[in-house]
Order: sequence, then C-alpha cells, then structure tokens
Amino acid sequence: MNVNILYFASLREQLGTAQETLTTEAATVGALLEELCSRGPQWQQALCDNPHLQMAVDQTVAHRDTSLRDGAEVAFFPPVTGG
Amino acid sequence: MNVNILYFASLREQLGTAQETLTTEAATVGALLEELCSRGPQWQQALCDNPHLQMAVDQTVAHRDTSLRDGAEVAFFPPVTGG
Amino acid sequence: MSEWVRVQTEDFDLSTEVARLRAGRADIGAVVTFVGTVRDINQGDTVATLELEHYPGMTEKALNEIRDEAHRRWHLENSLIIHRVGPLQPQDQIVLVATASRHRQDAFEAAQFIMDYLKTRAPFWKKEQTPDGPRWVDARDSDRAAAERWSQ
Amino acid sequence: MSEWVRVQTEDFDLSTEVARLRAGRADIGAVVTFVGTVRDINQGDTVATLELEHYPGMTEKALNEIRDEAHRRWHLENSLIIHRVGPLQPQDQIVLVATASRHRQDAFEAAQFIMDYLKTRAPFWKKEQTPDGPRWVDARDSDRAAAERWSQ
Repeated sequence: MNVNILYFASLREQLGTAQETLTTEAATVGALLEELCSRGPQWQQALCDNPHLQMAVDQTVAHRDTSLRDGAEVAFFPPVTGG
Repeated sequence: MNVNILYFASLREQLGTAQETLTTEAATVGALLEELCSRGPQWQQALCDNPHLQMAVDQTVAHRDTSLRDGAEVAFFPPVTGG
Repeated sequence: MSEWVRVQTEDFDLSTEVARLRAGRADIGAVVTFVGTVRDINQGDTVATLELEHYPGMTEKALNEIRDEAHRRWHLENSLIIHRVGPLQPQDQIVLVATASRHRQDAFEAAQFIMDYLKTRAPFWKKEQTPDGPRWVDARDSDRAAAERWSQ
Repeated sequence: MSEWVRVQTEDFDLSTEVARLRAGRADIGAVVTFVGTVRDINQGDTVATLELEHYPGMTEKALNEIRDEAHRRWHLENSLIIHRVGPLQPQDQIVLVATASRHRQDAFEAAQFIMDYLKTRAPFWKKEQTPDGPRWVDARDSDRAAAERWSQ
C-alpha cells in the first residue's frame, strides 16, 4: 500500500524533506517508524530517538499502535508552539 | 458639626432626596443613622430596617462604627449592580 | 480621573482602546478584554432600556483601587477600565476591562479579578425599563461568591 | 474552513471581529477576547521576526474540535478563533480567541480553555530570528500544565 508522509517544522529541516509517498507493508505507525529509521542515523535520531515526537494519521493525533490504511496521510512533527 | 449626606439609586427614590446637609452631634455613622431613622417609618424602613444597606464616608466603604468629622461626606446606597 | 480608568456616557471602540493599552510596549504577549453588554432579557423580562447611575468621585476612586490591587497581585504591563453611565439600549456596551501581560495567565486572572471586584465594589446601579415598569436590578449572590474567591 | 475558525496570513481587527461575533444576538451579556502578540524578547534574546508554520487541513480540524468542545463544556452563544501564519514582527497580533455568553464566567473559562488547548493541540510551530540565528521555539511545560487542568 501507499502512504503519504509529511514532516513539519524542525523535523522537516533535520530530514531535509517536507513530504514523500512511500510504498510500505507497515500495518501501524510504529512499524512505519521502524522502516524510516532504518534509513540511517539521521532518521533514527530525528524520529525513533526523539522522546517528543508527535504523530498524526489522517489529520488526527495518532500513536505508535495506530493502524495505517492504503492512502493514509501520516504526519510527524515536534510539540506544537502556536498561540 | 455639619455632614453632607448622599442617597443613591433605590434609596434616593424611596426617600425622595438625593442630598442633604445636616447639622448633627453624631460621632459615628451608626449614631447618624439612628438620628435619620427617628424621622419616621419611611426612614426607618429604608435605612435601619434594611439588612442590605451600604455606606461610605468620604468615598470609602464604611461601617456603623466609622467615625464622622466635620464636613464629612456620608453616602447610603443599596448593593452595587454595575459591570 | 486616571488615564486608565474612565467613567463616561459615550461608547468606546475596542480596537482603539486596546491599541492605546499596548502602545509602545513590545514586552506584551497577551491581551485579555472583557466587554459587558446589555441583554434584551433579564430575569425573564424584556428590557427596553437600562439606566446606569453611579456615585461620581467614589466610582473613580473604587475603580482605581481595584486596578491597583490587580497590578499588585499579577504581573501586568498595563490595564484599562472603562464604565459607561446614563441610558443604554439592549446590545450596547456597558463596561470594558482590558489587561496586558507577558504571559496569558496573568492577563486572564487579572481581568476576572477586576470584573469580580467591580461587580461588588464599584458604586454603579442599574435600573431597567420592562413591560411591567421600571425596576432596580438586584445584586446577585453569584457575584458575591465570585468576588470572595479572591480573598486572601 | 468554518466561519468561526480561520487560519490566515492577514492581520485582523478586534472591533470588526467582535461585532461579527455578536451580530444579532441580544442574549449576549459578556464577551471575552484573548489576543496573543509577538514579544520583542523571548528567553532573554531579541526577536527580530517570527515565522509561523502550520499543518494545513489538520490545523482547521484541530481548531474546530477545540471550539466544539468549548461549546459542549460551557454555555456559549458564539465563539471565534483566528490564527495567523507566515512571517510576523514584534507587536504583531498572532491569535484571537473570542467567546460570547450570557454570563461572564462561561466566556472567561471557555476562552482560557480554548487558548490552553490551542497551545498544546493545534499544529502550529514558531521559528524566531534572533541575533544568534534562527531557532525553533520550544514547547513550554507551563502550557502542558495549563491544558491538563481541563482534563475530566
């Protein structure tokens, strides 16, 4: 299946990418994270070693055990600082 | 001594007076109230029988035992309802 | 009358007053305003007009004391109180309280404190014109309770 | 985007927005507004400009959810949230939350609730330009604590 992944703010800058479409077998956000972090230390550090990492699936706050579906929009971002 | 007495809102309407200057020997607001209430049942009811009566001396919230001085401004009024 | 406490018959403009409150103060991060307005219904009856009476002199003194107390209790960069008097219609603005601070908690709490104290300590009285004739508005127990929570 | 939740680059006018919030609602007795503004100093450093990034789509969804929750928890006649994005300067307005209710306690509490939830749940991120270069603003523990007090 395909998922559309978005990166925001400091994560976007650290990873040098704002958006990608990935073909994956990951059933959950957690499995998708493992797949992304296997790309190298930069990904490991920004995503898997980041205790403050926030995530959303289809624009709703998600967790590592949130399920993915084909065509899902997955977003990773740091804690929000608006207002 | 002379005191200047002000009546506000519903009290002003009940007593039919907004202001008077009174020559009195009353040493406290309480003594002044007794003097005013001796004028008749209308005064007794509006002032001395009124559990919600508020009072001020020289534009500061006062009580029955607050002292009076010559030239003092004494005010009687109901609970406030602004805002 | 202080620059930051006004009792007036005229209406006020929120944007103008907030701009004045903030002018030249780049350390402000939060502005809270409260505007009280005339409702067309009170205690089940239609209100045609409202007349606001006050005690000139003591009113300004009481409002300044409330404002000073708010500045003692919270870290405020500035604050403003405007209260109208005279005849008012439904939907008219009655009162403006505006507070400015670095962080929002100070501005929020100080604005609530000023309103709670104003409601129970500033000598204003409201008289409503209803279909059954004029009546003086009664003080509310809920206002007394709201003011008491700030007692130290 | 809902009529009462807006994400925009343009500035807003407080009086205009409050007039729109109140239009035709004579049962409103209390309007509380919160305006967040850019401070020229943050964490000890001079801030020259601020850039606000957001997550288009999720932002509006999150703000609408926060607004709906406020209407479930308090008796509100209306409310409004406007949040700006893009480059901002010191003293610029960032966010407006406005709440209108019959009695002031609802408006005050709902405005605080919306701000506390917005600060911790709406996907906005601030980047400051300081003399030492650009930096992403850190989330504040005090904002997390403020949001937690509304947990049921």
